[in-house]
Amino acid sequence: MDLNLTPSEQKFRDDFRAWLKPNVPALWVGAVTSENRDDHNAYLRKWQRTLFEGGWAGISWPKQYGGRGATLMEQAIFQEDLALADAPHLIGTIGLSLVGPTIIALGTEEQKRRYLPPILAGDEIWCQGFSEPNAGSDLASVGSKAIRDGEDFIVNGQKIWTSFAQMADFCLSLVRTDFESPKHKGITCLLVDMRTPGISVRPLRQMSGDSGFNEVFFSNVRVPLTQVLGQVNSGWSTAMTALMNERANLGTGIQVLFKRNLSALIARSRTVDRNGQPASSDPVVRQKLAQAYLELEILRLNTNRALTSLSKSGTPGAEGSIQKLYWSEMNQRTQQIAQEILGPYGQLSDFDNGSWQYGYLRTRGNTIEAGTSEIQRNIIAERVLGLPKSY
Amino acid sequence: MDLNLTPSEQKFRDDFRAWLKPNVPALWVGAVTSENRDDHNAYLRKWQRTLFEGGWAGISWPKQYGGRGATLMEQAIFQEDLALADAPHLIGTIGLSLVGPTIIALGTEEQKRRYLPPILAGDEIWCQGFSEPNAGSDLASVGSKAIRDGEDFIVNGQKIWTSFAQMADFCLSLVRTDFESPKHKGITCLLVDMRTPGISVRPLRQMSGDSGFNEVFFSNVRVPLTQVLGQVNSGWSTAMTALMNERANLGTGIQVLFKRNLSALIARSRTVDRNGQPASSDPVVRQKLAQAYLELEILRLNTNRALTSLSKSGTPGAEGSIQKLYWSEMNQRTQQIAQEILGPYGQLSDFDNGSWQYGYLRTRGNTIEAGTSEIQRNIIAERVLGLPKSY
Amino acid sequence: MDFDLNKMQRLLKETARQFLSRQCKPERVRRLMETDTAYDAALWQAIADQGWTGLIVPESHGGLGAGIVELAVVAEEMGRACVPGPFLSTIFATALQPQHLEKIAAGEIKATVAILEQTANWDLESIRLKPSRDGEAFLLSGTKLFVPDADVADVLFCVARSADGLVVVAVERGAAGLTIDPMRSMDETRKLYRVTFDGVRGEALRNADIVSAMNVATVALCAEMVGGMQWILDATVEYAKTRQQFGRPIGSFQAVQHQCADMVLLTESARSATYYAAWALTQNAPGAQLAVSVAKSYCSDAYREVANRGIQLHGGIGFTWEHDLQLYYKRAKSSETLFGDSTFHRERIASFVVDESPPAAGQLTNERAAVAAR
Amino acid sequence: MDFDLNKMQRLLKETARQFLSRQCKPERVRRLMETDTAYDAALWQAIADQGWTGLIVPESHGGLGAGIVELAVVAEEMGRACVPGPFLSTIFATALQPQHLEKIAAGEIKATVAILEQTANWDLESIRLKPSRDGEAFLLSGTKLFVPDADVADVLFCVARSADGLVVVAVERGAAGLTIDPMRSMDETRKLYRVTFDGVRGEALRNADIVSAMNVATVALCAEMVGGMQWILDATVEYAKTRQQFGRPIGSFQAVQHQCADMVLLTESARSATYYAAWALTQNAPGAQLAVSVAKSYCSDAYREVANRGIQLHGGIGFTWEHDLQLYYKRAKSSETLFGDSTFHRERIASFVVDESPPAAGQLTNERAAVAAR
Repeated sequence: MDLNLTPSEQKFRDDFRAWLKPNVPALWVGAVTSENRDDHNAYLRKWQRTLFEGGWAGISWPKQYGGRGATLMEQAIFQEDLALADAPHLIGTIGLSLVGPTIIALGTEEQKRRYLPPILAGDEIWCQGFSEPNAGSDLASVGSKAIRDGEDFIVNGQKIWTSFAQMADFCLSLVRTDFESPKHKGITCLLVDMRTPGISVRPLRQMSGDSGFNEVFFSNVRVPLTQVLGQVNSGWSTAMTALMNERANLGTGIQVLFKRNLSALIARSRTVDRNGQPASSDPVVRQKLAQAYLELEILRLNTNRALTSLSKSGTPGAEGSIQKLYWSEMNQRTQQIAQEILGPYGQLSDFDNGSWQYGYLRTRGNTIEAGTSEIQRNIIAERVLGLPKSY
Repeated sequence: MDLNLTPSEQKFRDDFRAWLKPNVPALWVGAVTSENRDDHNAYLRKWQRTLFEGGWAGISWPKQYGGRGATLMEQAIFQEDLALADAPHLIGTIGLSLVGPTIIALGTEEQKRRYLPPILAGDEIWCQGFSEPNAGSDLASVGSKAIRDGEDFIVNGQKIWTSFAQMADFCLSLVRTDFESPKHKGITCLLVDMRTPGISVRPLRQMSGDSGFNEVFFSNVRVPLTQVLGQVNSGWSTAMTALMNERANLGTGIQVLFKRNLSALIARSRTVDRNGQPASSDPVVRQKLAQAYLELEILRLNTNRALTSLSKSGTPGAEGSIQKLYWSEMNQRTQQIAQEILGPYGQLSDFDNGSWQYGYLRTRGNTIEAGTSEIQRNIIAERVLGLPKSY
Repeated sequence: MDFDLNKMQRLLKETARQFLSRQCKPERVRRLMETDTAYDAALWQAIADQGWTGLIVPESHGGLGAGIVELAVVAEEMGRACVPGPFLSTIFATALQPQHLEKIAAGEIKATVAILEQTANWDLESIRLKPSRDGEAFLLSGTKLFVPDADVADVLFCVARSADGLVVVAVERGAAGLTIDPMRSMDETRKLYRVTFDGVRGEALRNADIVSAMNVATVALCAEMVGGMQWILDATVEYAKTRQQFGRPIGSFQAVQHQCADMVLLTESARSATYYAAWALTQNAPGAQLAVSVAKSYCSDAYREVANRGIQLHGGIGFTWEHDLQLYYKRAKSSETLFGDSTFHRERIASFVVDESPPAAGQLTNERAAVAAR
Repeated sequence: MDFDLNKMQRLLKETARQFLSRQCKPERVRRLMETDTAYDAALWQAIADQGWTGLIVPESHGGLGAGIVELAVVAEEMGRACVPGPFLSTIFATALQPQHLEKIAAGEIKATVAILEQTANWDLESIRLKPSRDGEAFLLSGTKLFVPDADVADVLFCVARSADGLVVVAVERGAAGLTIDPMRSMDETRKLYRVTFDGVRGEALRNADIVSAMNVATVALCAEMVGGMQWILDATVEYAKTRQQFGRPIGSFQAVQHQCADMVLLTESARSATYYAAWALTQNAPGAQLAVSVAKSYCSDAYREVANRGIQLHGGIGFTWEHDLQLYYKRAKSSETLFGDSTFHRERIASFVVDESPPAAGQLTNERAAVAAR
């Protein structure tokens, strides 16, 4: 047990920090509106291009595909330092962390040549078309249909909760190609060009007011057979490979945001009144802040243990589910603690830039998106503990 | 809505209180040991005889069977006043509240004549032989076998969690009489004389140290066919009738104990130190005590609503499950609060007569006995909300 | 003992539900949310025509003269429909028994009450705004925050601290020196305002009992919360019965069932606490203030928990703007803090049940025990 | 960064588990529980033979000179086996670096530390017992409560408040004026005593760092708690796989599965917090005290919750005297309060992370952030 960085990890961090310092662009200030959306996209694409040119795109990818072959620990350092440096978010994250590794694992040589470089360069943005209105927790119920027509599939159906769909160039889509077999066995994974006629995107407004997700509609969308990733009717295993890669992301970046959020809350507790004293001196408030602090600290420690374990085993297990369950529920508790401390101020749109209000609302989705808490608990029970399947 | 007692309810209470005052025996002081167990039994039987002679036994039973035909509200008043008066517990409670009403509903004339009067008089004590080691939450899995032999059944098997078995004269037992039919359809309910050869009783010590429950073993126990309550192979419906009667008991008596317990805790919080002050002035402790208070107060209110609803509908629904779930989990929270406030003192065997230690341990069983919290939630989901069956 | 609505109350409830299902559909709620004031004159008139603006106003003043239980019945249905606008504020105002009772009862004027200041503390002891005398009248200078419906109120009752103690000063809409600015908040069905007084002239209410009035308003709010919980529970159970995943309705999964069962417990317990508090206020029972704090404390936590589970069980769709759950989710939060959150009311409960000297606690036990079997 | 046991530590863990599975089976635990002292000379000798009595004693004093992480490894296995007797007390004593180190390391003498007084407050500031000087020695008069293992300790280290501050006074077994009475408590595997001093003579330890020693003991206790949680989790999962109801293993019910999943989270989180604290103590890291409070606060709540769920999922059988769950259930409770419960340690955490002035909090953020990716 040695919780210090190794010399090579330390060097990775030093190199990245040194590179970040002159290269991180100024923070985008203000809301993204319909007027400036294109500017914002350009800003994000430029940032990804900058990372690419600095050699910091797709760092987990093997060197032969233009990556850096970074270890898991280095990936964690990378994510964390991005967050510490207030870097813009990665517009190409789905391509970099989900689509790219899956193409590397399962794609044809032609697919690799065609798609990997623009993902790295930030020239092509990807979105992930897995969930459907009737295939949420039960992903294998995918119902979007792809019917063979000569050398093409004709795709009809609907996807939902598709982040980045408004700006994406391509979509990694699950569609049903066999309607007779058991439901896991009739799914195919397609690389779909979002500019194909018949595709429309509708932003989904969340209760927090913003539109992070979209619906994507396919109406007689023609997709060449060459765009199958993996084998026809083996899309379920392609999807599992993709999700495995996603799950290996243990949320090291997001923890920086949690930390910032908690520090801001603690600072606020010194200015908010509680019975004529700063809330920070109220024993009941102090208990709550301390609980939020210790839970976040333990998230950090759990993450470090999971990184160690994943680094040694090499294959992602249920660590991702444990992490996801922990941080999503922790974050909801912390946001509720913030509301309790701030009282009606916490609900205001113009108090601290509305960040408490937004945080409280947005966080509610944490235990639903990317696998509900119920699904995560099932996974832990079945895969970690070996309990019999529940349904 | 009128939360005052009606004149007739008030009269019932006044009459009972007036009767109680000169008739409640002095509290049994000290532990019940193997030496004085017989004395204690005699003390309890005498109390039940006193109630009978005063006309206060089986008050819910119809008058034609020697009862008082009391309304639900009057039964609640009865239970509560017993507790308020520090009356001994009712050794015949299973006979009075579970067996008697079931015999009245389903028994033969002869069974009624034979068994009802001694239940009322406290001359014969009953226990309930439903649960088995492999039939807990899944009661229909009863496996004790009764094989027909002439005019008798020969019973073999084991019961568990049988309160009062050490002192009982009879046992209302579920046994399997048909081994081919679906499991609900092969059960028979028998009135078993506990003095029949082949019955042995073993006390089950709980982690709290006392032995409230027993195991009962049947080894070639001969039970005449005349002892079937209801029909052969209809024991499941007999059991449901019995449990329905038990569930109609909404726990009005136990609430008096909760109230006493909380008052004692509040009094204790004034003498226990917390950072140089009485714990009762510590804001964190105050939050916990207030939460315990409000939860108990709401239990009282929920009970009153359930009593009203049961009185009007006449048929017990899921009210009992809602009540049971609420009070059992509430009681565990409150006992934990007590431990937090009392610190290591709360764990001592000779602090407040060990009542906090005992309460903490004993309460842990509340969410298991008489239907686990999981079973209660299933019942609420399925019977109150009409959700589809989960298994 | 009869802890159930009587026939008249059940009829009132049924009428209210039908009326609101016609008059205040979710589309109307959404339309009003997006306005500056969430006020709709036609809806208000319809509510006034039902007599609800004068629900607890004595008949002698043109009201229905109903009790607090009846108020809870109507408020529960208002909360179930998530009705926007100044109903709760107006009820609070009528509970102050101001000179304006007839006009409020008739729906001619709307009113609100300003309490909170910078500290956002619902303890009336924390009020600092100090009026100065101007003959029979008072002059107010200072700021009140988080005042609901201030921009649509024709009269605003400002609670201030005079040399003689708390005083409720009535300020007319448009009075000189009065500035009203919106404070945009999470729950857009209940608009809040910053009210600035710069030498505003107003008259003190005679014999206004602000504590009692706030108790009435708090119970009405609790009843609204119970109605909101019931809406979420009903919607969630309905969804759990119809939504299919893994080839079966999600309501057949224990993980869903058990959360629904907890929602039942929370909703029914909140209802018990609320109606008991309403009854205790009507009866002027000695423990009424305690009952109000029990109800608000429990409802504050329960509505939030029910709303959390409602969204969780709906999955992604429950988290969208287009699903009506969001209205209730935000209402749960605004209601949680209004008139004091659970922590605030627990401390108040402690002041009743922990601080009493032992003999008094003994009395309490007996009093409570006496109530326990009613 | 490597947040995992190294080979030597894994070997130590394996050895400890095998040793205890032979030497301290549940039957032995139960036999010891029923004795007055829960002490077994043979078991103690076997433990001493393993070198564990000198685990953290420097090699120069005859110990193994191991670090706190190794201590946590052994303590976790001790907790998993619910070992009765004075191990934790003795470890605490060795952390005080008394003159008796060699003999303790050799297992020749057992020791304990007396801290709590009437207030049962683990804050050392609350210690009031005031020794008087008698030449080089001290005379003690007063009472210490809840002292573990006092009746088997050959030497008792009494923490007292002299004019110069806290002082640790070593009192030999059988010293004149020393009275030791049992305080029978819930967890009979860890016996507690009232120790009365009536002019008892003792010598002060030189340079005893009571704060550091208590940190070490607290981390060892946390590790024991982690071991107990793991035992309960394993037993419960095993039971859930085999126990059949409704024709299927109960572990196939979501209601059971989800509680087991929560037990995993609680146990693993407790383990992370504990081993980090152990490592931080070994490294003398600046946030070590904070890390100890984080660990103890979390473990106190987590062990109790894991134990609650363990019993719930076992049903009636888990609630019986004959099932070993009861040993862990009671151990969870005694461990919850020992060295301060979660409320106590949360307040201590608050004193670190809430009370810092804003610039310091900024530093904290950076420091923490720096740690975050190790």
